[in-house]
Amino acid sequence: MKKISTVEQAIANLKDGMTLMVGGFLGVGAPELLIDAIIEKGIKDLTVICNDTSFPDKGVGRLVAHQLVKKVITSHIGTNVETGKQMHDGSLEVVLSPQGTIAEQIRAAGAGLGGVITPTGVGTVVEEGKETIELNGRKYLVELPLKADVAIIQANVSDHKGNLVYDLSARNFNPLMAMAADLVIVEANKIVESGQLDPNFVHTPHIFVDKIVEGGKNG
Amino acid sequence: MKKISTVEQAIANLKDGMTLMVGGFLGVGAPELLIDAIIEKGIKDLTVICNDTSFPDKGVGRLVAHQLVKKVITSHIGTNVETGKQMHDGSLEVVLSPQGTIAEQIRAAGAGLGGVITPTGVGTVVEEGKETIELNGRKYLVELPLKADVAIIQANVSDHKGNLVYDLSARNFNPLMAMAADLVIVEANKIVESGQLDPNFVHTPHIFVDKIVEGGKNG
Amino acid sequence: MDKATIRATIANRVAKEFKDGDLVNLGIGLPTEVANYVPEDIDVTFQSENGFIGMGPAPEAGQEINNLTNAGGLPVTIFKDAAFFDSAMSFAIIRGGHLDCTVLGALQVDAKGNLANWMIPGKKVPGMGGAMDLVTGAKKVIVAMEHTAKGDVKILSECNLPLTAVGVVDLIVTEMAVMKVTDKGLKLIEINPEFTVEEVQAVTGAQLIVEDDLIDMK
Amino acid sequence: MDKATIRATIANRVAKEFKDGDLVNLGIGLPTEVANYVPEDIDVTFQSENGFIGMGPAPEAGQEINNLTNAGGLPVTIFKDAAFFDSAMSFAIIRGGHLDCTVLGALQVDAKGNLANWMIPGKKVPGMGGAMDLVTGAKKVIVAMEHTAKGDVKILSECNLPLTAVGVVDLIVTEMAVMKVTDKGLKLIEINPEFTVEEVQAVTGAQLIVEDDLIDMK
Repeated sequence: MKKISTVEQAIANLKDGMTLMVGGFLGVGAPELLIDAIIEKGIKDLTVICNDTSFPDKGVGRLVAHQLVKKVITSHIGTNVETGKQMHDGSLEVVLSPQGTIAEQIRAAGAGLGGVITPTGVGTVVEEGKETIELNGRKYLVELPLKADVAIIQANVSDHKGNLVYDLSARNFNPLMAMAADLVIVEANKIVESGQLDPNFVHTPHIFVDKIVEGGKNG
Repeated sequence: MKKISTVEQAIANLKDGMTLMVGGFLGVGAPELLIDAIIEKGIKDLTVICNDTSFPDKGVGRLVAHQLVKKVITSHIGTNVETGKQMHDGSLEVVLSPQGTIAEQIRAAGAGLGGVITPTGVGTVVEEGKETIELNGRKYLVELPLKADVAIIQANVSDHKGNLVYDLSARNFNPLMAMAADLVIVEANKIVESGQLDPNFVHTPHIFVDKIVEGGKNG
Repeated sequence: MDKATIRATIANRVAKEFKDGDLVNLGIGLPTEVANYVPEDIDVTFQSENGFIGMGPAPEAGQEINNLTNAGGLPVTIFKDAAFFDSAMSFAIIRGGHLDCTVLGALQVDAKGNLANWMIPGKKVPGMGGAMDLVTGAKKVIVAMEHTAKGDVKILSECNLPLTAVGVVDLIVTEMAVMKVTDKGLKLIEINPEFTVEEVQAVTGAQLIVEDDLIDMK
Repeated sequence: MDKATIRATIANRVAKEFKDGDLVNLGIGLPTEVANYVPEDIDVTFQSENGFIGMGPAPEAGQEINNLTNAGGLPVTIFKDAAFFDSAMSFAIIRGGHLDCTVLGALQVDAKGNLANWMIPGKKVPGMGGAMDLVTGAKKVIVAMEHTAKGDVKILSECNLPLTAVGVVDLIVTEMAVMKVTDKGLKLIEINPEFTVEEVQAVTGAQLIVEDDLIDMK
């Protein structure tokens, strides 16, 4: 079970049309080397799940700017002019969803839950087309789990087995996405021998991680 | 906002009939000093939420053995002969629920979710009397959040503000219960100055913690 | 009033709502400035929805840390008792009722406590980010904004832009007044002595109920 | 067969189901012994549902650590690449499909893959602990148990004790045989050469479908 690989090997099984989760919050904690590689290889028609579409020159925003994304599920697109442009010309489908709901939807997929019961979005356009449920006299939306074929995430340190530690606010969606994709690829600033991380302070247990590449742009 | 207090001050507002969450897994990670104090004060008719009822002489099991519990919501009672005895003589109501479901129910209360949508328990007695929901062709139970008046939990280290770090398998339900009670009392093996814990490796952020007492029996 | 005075007036007034021990989330823009006015004798913790509590002010130039930004992507500092977590925990805090107060801007707010602050159809669709979660989950929701948008009325009897949430706003603080959302409608509880009640009402699209003991803005 | 041989036979056979890289949860009792038979050329990680992966064998006497026990409360060790987490994460792993295999004992198991292993009404009610979660969430569910309970049949056409879960069991391993749950019923795929098919069938309450190329138990 050797997980450490080159960037090329790590993304070898990515294909056009796949659903891809990309870690990062306005680009902080985004796997830039893996994004470089996807752009270079021109993997397209992607459905992307991410917190926000960042900036045209940073993080997941670069996939949008390179027109590799056909649909994005996200909470915020205001910082990426490309997202808005492609949404208006019809080349990019944008599904906007509350940030906390996306976090719980990803976690739900990772945790084997059938959905998320949340009051967020009730009485707004977010409610449209969704199942609702009333519990203890309060109305809730039933939001379905969000799962991906592949998650590309960024960590500060990975050991050889794939135990991960994140750095400060670069953690954000990365640990959640690690739980919710069939193939999880980590870009780590630093790779250390097994046993170098304190088991009491691992943020993501290695069993979620499939491939590890050594990064460099972040942190 | 001084949170550090004596055991007596910490439990001063506990009253007969309250709902109490108690951390620990077969007694590992249980707040023994706080349990001592509750027994000493004779606070009774408690509804207790816990993973298991431990042993008659350990952790939450001691509250049962002292006949202070009128109802318990838990996943396992097999190691505490007192629980079984009181269940059979009718003095203790026992609600058995799957361990993972209890974990998610507590988390749901802490995270503001209206319930948990889970396949665990479908087709078993756990389903009885519960709402079900069908999503994507699969049947799920809707389990309601579990909230408490008070949570008593155990940590290895707390700083003066209440940031917590747990030790090894003593973590278990403690971080979840910290999120789901109106009053959260922590028994920490060690209390350190603010700034002594690495912000990147805090298990429970201080905002969940109301009272801190210095422990000793555990760890 | 010039822009700077307007912003200072609003931020200063909002900060008076906090109590010792509060956990507060400040939206980007004007709400961020509220942090500068917290009374020194109370301990308020600021949350940043990208994943931490204990947020401090912007760093001095050259002291920025790449992986330490606020939810607007700007460099910040942390206090020594800070704690970092992932987005699920961040929104568990927000949605679980652990946030004592959230302060946000608005495109529109109305007498029923409805809020619209995330899109203008056909014009501007930035997305809701964490706003829907914040206003649904926080114990107290304060809208902090200029009373009008270049003269256009923003405080209405009913919002006509897509809502962020229904009936969630508790308090509206502008440079002219402080208004409380009540069952009966918007109650004017404090007024900036530079304005009269009539002047405030004239730029407000909802009927204001004037508090009997209306006082000057704190 | 004596008890020790029975347990060794079952544990040894179950261990052959694991693949390199698997994450496995072993129930208390007999299933725990499976860890001793994992082939040396594959890397299997054991999860303990009280909150960690990377569980190792019991420590030597005097080397016990108070806060390091398995889900049965017994002292264990960890390997160097272990990781600890809370109960929500532990069951996210179990329920989210991340567990390749779970091995449990049974009071009863039937031809439809139903399992009963958590209570005997009016007699013994220990509770389900994590069992319902484990069998509902794991990719592969193996029941490892003695073929009968002091002669009483445990493998049935339909369980009559309260169920742990419906239709979840994949494989049943006893000291006599290995049986696979299929759409058509229980298929006998391997047999301990010390027994005949007739002998196995005689102590099995469900009709066994005998695999064409029935082989000796591995």
